[in-house]
Amino acid sequence: AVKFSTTYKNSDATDKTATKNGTLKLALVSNSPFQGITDPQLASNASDSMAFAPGNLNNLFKYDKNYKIISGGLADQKLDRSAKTATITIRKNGKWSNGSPVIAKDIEYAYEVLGNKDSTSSQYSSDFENIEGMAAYHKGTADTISGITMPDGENGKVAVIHFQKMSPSMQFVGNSYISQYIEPYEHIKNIPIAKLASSAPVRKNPIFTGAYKLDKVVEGESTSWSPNKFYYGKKAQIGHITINVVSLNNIDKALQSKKYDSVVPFPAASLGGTDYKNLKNVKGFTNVGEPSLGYSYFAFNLGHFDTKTGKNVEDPSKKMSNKSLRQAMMYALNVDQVSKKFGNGVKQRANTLIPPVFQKYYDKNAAGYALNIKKANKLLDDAGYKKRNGSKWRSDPQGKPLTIHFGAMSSNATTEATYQDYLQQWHKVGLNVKLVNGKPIETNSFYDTLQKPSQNTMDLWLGVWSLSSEPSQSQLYGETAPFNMGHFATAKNTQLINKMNDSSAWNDKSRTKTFKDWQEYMNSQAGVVGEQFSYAWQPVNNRVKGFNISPANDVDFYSNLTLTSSSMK
Amino acid sequence: MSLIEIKDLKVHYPIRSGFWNRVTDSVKAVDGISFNIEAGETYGLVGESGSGKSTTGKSVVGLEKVTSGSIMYKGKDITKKSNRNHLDYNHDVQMIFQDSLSSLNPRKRIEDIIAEPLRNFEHLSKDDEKLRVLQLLDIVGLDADALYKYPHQFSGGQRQRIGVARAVATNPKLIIADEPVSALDLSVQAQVLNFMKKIQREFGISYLFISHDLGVVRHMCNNIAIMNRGRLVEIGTRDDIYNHPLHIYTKRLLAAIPETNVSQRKAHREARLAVEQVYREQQDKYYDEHGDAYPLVQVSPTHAVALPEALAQQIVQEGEVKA
Amino acid sequence: MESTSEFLNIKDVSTAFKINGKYYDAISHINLEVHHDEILAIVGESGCGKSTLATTIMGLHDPAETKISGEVDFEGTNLLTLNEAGYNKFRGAKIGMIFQDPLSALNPLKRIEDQISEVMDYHTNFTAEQKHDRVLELLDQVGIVNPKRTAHQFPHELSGGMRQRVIIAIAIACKPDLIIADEPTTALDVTIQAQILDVLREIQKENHAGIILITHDLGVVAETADRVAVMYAGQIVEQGSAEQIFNTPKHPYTRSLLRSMPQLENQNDDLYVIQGNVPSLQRMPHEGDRFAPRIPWVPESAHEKDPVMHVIETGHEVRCTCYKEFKFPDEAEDVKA
Amino acid sequence: MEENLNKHSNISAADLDRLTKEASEEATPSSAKIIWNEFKADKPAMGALIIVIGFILFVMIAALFINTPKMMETNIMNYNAAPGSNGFLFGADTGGRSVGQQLIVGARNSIGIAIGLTLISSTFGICWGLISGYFNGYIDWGMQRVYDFMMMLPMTMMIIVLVTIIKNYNAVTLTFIFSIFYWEGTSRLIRSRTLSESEKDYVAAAKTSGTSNFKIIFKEIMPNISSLIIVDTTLSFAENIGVETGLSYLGFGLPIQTPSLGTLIANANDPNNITQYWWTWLPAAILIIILCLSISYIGQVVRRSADASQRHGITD
Amino acid sequence: MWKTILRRILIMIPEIIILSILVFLLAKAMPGDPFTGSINPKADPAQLHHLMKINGLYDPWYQQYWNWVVHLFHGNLGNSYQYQEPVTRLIGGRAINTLWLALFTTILTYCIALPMGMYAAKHEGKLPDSIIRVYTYVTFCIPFFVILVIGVWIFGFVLGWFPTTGSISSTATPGIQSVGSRIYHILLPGILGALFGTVNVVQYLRSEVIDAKRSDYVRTARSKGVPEKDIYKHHIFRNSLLPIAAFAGYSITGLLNGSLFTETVFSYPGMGLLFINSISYRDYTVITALVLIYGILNLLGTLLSDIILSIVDPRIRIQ
Ligand SMILES: Nc1ncnc2c1ncn2[C@@H]1O[C@H](COP(=O)(O)OP(=O)(O)OP(=O)(O)O)[C@@H](O)[C@H]1O
Ligand SMILES: Nc1ncnc2c1ncn2[C@@H]1O[C@H](COP(=O)(O)OP(=O)(O)OP(=O)(O)O)[C@@H](O)[C@H]1O
Ligand SMILES: [Mg+2]
Ligand SMILES: [Mg+2]
Repeated sequence: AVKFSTTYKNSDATDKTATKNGTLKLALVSNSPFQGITDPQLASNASDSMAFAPGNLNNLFKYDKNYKIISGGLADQKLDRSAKTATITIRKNGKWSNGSPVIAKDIEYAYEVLGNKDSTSSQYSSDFENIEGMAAYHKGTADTISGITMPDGENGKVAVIHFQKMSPSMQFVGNSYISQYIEPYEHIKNIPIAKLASSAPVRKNPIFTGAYKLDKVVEGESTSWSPNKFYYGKKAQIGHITINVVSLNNIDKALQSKKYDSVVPFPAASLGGTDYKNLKNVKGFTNVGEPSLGYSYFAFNLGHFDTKTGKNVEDPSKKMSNKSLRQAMMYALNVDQVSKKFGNGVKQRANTLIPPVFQKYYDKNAAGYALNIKKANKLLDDAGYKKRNGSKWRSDPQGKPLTIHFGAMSSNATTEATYQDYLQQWHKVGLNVKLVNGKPIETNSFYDTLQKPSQNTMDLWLGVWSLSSEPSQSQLYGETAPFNMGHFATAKNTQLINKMNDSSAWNDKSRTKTFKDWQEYMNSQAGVVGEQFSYAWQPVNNRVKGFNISPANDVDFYSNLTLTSSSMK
Repeated sequence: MSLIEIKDLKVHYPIRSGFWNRVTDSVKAVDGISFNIEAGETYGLVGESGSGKSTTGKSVVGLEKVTSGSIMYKGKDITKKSNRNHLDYNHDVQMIFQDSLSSLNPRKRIEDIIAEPLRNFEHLSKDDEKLRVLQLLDIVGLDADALYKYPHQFSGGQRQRIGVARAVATNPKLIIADEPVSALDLSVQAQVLNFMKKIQREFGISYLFISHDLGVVRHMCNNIAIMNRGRLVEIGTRDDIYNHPLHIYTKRLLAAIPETNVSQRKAHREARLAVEQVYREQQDKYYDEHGDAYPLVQVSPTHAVALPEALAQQIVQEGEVKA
Repeated sequence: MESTSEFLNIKDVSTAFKINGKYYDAISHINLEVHHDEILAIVGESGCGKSTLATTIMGLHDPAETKISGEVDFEGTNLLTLNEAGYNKFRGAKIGMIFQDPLSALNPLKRIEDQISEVMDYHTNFTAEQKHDRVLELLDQVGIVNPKRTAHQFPHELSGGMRQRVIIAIAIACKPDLIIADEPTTALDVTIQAQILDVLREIQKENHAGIILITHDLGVVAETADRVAVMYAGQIVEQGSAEQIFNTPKHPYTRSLLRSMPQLENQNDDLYVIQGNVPSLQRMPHEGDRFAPRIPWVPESAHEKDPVMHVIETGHEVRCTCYKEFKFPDEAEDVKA
Repeated sequence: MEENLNKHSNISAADLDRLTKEASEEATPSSAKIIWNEFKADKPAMGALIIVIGFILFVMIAALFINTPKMMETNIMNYNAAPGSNGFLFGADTGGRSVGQQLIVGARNSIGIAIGLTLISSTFGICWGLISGYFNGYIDWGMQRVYDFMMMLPMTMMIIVLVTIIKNYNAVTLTFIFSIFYWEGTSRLIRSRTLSESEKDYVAAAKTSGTSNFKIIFKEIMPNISSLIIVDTTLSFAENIGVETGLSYLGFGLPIQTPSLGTLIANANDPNNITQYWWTWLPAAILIIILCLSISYIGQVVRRSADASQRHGITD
Repeated sequence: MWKTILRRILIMIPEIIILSILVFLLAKAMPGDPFTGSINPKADPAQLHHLMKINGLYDPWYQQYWNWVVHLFHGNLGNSYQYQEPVTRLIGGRAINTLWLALFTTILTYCIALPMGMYAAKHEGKLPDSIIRVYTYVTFCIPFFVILVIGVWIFGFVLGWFPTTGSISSTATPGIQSVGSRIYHILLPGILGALFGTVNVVQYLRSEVIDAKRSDYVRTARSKGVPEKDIYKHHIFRNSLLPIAAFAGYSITGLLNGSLFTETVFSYPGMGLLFINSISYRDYTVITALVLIYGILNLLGTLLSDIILSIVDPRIRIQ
């Protein structure tokens, strides 16, 4: 695999005038126009966060490379476990790009926007009801959220959030209890929350807290930026930044023909392996990258979601309930080879369910499931999946014919070729695995099927998660998690996942251990198995200096950029 | 009893207009005409273009939806489709068309064209049918080798004869001939007219002969009706019409026939201009306030004219005085 | 009417069309004269080459597809030697043409006025006003009742007779010396036909023009023509004054045509029928009398090998000598046998 | 009648055989023969005919010898193998599948779709046009409204929506979906010709001969517009060969396991593939162009011969 | 004539209603819903259900349809789920882009096709005619998107003459510069669309001119002594351009179809691209509205053709 550095260390000297008068051109890789919702609480699509990234999306906190919140950002956060509060203090010189100060109400309003009963946001989750009074507010029975107080008044700098229960994940940015964003209350207060997403202050003349301010947005296709003189931190240096939507089909050629300096950094990777093959040797560009905040996985259908109790329940009678069968299927695959061929080095077999971007928690020593046909055959034989009556396929231990339905989402030719490869591998060990409906399924139908409380269409499937920067797994694989679509819900799993967020987890070491234990357990059970990890990588033109996509640099990413020449290299 | 009795026949084509495209008016293509065709005779129907001759002819064979009036055949009103079907009407009444090329399906062989009515009305064996077709071809003077040829391989006159053969195939009692020769050259026209006469003699067919060529009509017809704007202006025998025309319209038509006698052309022309003059000046005398013809009045047992009674008598007397 | 001066002299003109790469004569060795103040009628069955003769004079053939030989002397110029631009000086100005189908001969999208004044655009230097006046004058002249209104209309708004009048107006707009009328009345009713012929005659009188009137209606010829040329299979077979042709026809073809007309006398008899058909171009015989196949009972010896025109009396010419022996079958039982 | 005829005609049953034989010796060749002669006379047209028929036959037969599931198996080691390498004459695509074999099977599928589509939509369009053009009045009015409605539908959009709805769609369903939208052009053409054809006197003659409407439509009128039908059908066939290419490009075409010329050409969706992996799409594109051109050319010849039989007919 | 147009529009209404029901049902029949597609760990399925409910997506279809119709009468086509914006505003912005492009493509198509068709017809059967015919055949046989992709590659990337994405430069200042930038952006898609669109026009025009050349009124004009070049100018071209002018209305259908491809290839934010995106997001309101708009545009196109024809052709008066 290729090794990427998160930083392009440009040794050339910054060209002051080029920087001041120049334009940094970034591409936003997407097949569809961005929606234009600058409000991160309302946006439902990654394109928007990329299109408006130079405004820093009203990010409150600064964090380290493990996404742990540290001081030095727009606000500092203090957790008080005994009082069950989080106190958020905005720095004195925190200002919006229109010059008005950032106030406590801005923090509080973010929760109102999120939790309002008429809100169009899809980001509200039951976790927020951990905040006192949030449930009532969400139902519409209360006008305000009683659990959020502002000791210095709305225009003050401090907001205190009162929880029913504290969680260690609150230390990390992107957790599901504390919003990482704020809302420009003064700017939008006159607009009903239901209409916010389509309002002018959100779409036409939005304000930001980042290093750059928005000059112009061409609906759906481009944004342009210039330095925000009210920015509290390091002043932006490049005269202009433009961001243009470029389709996946055209991005390689666009970069090769030097139409853009780089693409907008995106933690869940916007460029793939094929692009890497095309772009790795382009002159004048250097590639940077860090592990992606996402992974692909195989999941098996093991039970159902009990809508009454709100819990996932395993059904031992399911076709895939046999652990040996699951393991054998995973051993039969040669994900390594596929990753090498199609990933061109930017992808690798996922050996566990925590991607390497979470350096602290990722278990790099986990074995995972590397190709081992022999072992696969043996597992199957031992478990009683034998070829009977001269059939070319194995039947189940009871001797009934076994056909396994594999669900996969329609995608590009490379990915679909991979599905075929997997099928062939399974056929090699005598398992009759077929694509559901004989072909990849369109994304909507795919999730439509999986989200039913109970389904028998897919026995296993290949899914993708792009993750929040807070790594706890309860929302994905927890006992009550609706997204636990395979319904893998053993007692041990529940216990480990709970442990990730219980009081013991306030201790970093102990939390790390829980994560590793969980990874090991998940691998041993093979209820859900990682398929591939990848790099979020991107080429950057050699005239750009200070390009560092490490999470630790997120807050200052745009302020740090300069140019070493006025034209692209 | 006459073979066919046409009574107050009207065919109106709707004109749609206005906001809802409703019928607001109608073209009165045929507007109340009555005449009878006797067995074995040739009945001439003459008039200018657009006067409604073809529409009348088509109504008689049942190709046109009749607005009102009746056409009686064998005591039944054949303007009703059910009666036509019941009588096998078209077995007895057939049609010859003006445009010989367009009336023969270009994609069918002559055999199939002539056999078409036979197949529908008389279900013969293959051999009988072929024999009939061959005999028909023989009668209209075509060789047997015409059998498997296509219409475009024949000249205009030959094609028109094929049309005649098809029309007589079922031995009909009446044939509607809608301008059967007006598209033909003089010599070919003679050919076709001869055949039509010959067949009439041999099979005793009646013709409703539609034409605007008064020369041809005179040659062919015993009784003649003159049509003008959907109405009849005069009916009578050949002699009545050609020698004692009463209506100005008839006179005008007659005057317009070119004179083949070169030495008299000047006189002929003057006579024609005189008629034109009268026609122009006395319009309101000959037509009612809407410009339509009056109802017919009988001036002799064979002769009727569309004029007010008094005027008709006056003209008849004038004519007698002159004579 | 005495012919004053001859101004069109067609000498030995032949026109051949290219069919599948070979040329076939549609008219061969035509000699004709047209005088001022006369109407020359050309008659013959369909396919005899009447229209071809007319379009040859007008120079309307595509040179790539036709071969024309001979001379067409028009007021001292041999038209056949002219190039396109030279020809255009004559067309419309000195020679006007009237076509058979009055609907398709007019541009459906142009107002009548524009179509008439278009001729004047190229042959006169009238001002717009003068042209407008002339258009109205012309429409009046051809017998249109409301010239102002008609000038403003489109062809489809006019009846067939009116359209034909408009076409005549176009043809006479520049007072041409020669008017060629190719079956001007075939598509019209008898009453309108008579009116149109009147118009033509009046115009001729006024302009002292010569008119070539092409028709296959012998009645029309008898009514209008001063002189008549009878064509058969691309040749002129008889030529003479109207009286000569109608009163003392000579050529078997002329006589046959006259005899096949329905007439008062033969009311109840069969009409005379000419056997056979006009040969198509490719089958046209090039030796001997072209009409011979259609009068097979006339012995071969009666025909000339290479029939030429014989003058019978002043102005009356007949091709071939067979006319001398020709009798209709019913006139001479012996010949028929 | 019988008697009448016997009285006036010299021909009797005895002459029947002799005369029939005489007649058949003089018989005019059928239009199929005329068309064939036209092809024989026109060398390039003959070439086009041979190409098309030869190609279709080749593809149909060759496809029988190709095990499609096996062919469609991925072999990632042959990822985009260049022509000539790894034993791939025409190279391999992203999944390491032989482009050459896919061309054959894909062409068969595409031609199959084209044939099916042309058959369904033309038959329907022809019947619709004939019936609507022949009967005026309410039938025509109603049919015209349906037609107007179909004209209004944004075709590609509707197809995309339908394709998304149908879970398990394949070449057959795709053909049917396209058929819903492809009959209109034909029907309009046929209707306008039928309208003018119905005015002709031979139709009136058939009516007076007692022929039923159904027979008149299909036995009298239809043969007369057959040259139009043939030309229109060949042209639609040519057009239909690549009908799913656009959809494949937009990502709504046939599933990968069903190769077609469209899915192959859709490899040209990205400027990089166009240059780097030209063999994955170019042969299919060229194939479509050749087929389409040849078929159009054949259509021209058919049209010409149909016209000629009417134009030069008398002299034959 | 106004009455006729009005009547035609009235006749359209039932068609539009049927279409709207059809589209509405079809949109609902698509598997999935507007919220499932945006699945991610941050989104709580409970919240998605909540959103489904407040958007009335659990109501029976006729209820939903009825609500939709009621809103429609208030000029409200609903909100886009994906864009969280009123559909009218969303489409309004895109429609301008699509119509700009369509207009430009049409103009360009005719600029290219008219001289070409006339030239071919004038020199019927000669070399230029054959070349133009081969051109039209080949273009006819190549799928549209192949032309587009190859065009982008050559003129956008290799030669770098044209922008390859978007409708306007992100830095263009309002005024002249932004209009210029817009035109610059639609140049390449316009040209490529026109290249494709010419085929029909050229073939149609060519056969019209050839027919006109042989018509009787041209013969009349010749006999008037009108020089050849004027005959072409005043008679042949004028008369054959007529049906072509009317063709413009019908060609809207083709252009709209093409917009799906052009906009995808050029990431040009118009209605076509919006449709493709909305399909994968199951953005019902947008899908329904777009199909309806395209349908109505098609209808207007035919109406426009009929009107043009009745204006330019004196023979036709719509009654
Ligand atoms: N289908 C129709 N719809 C409307 N009007 C019609 C129709 N058919 C005929 N007409 C009109 O009816 C009138 C009579 O037409 P018809 O064809 O009977 O006349 P005609 O005497 O045969 O004329 P011609 O000598 O030209 O054949 C004409 O004014 C004609 O325009
Ligand atoms: N452009 C042409 N190419 C080939 N043959 C032609 C052409 N024009 C006329 N002919 C043939 O030349 C012969 C004479 O035709 P022409 O039109 O001059 O006859 P016509 O006497 O005017 O007949 P009609 O009375 O039918 O108008 C016919 O056999 C015709 O088929
Ligand atoms: Mg008539
Ligand atoms: Mg002629």
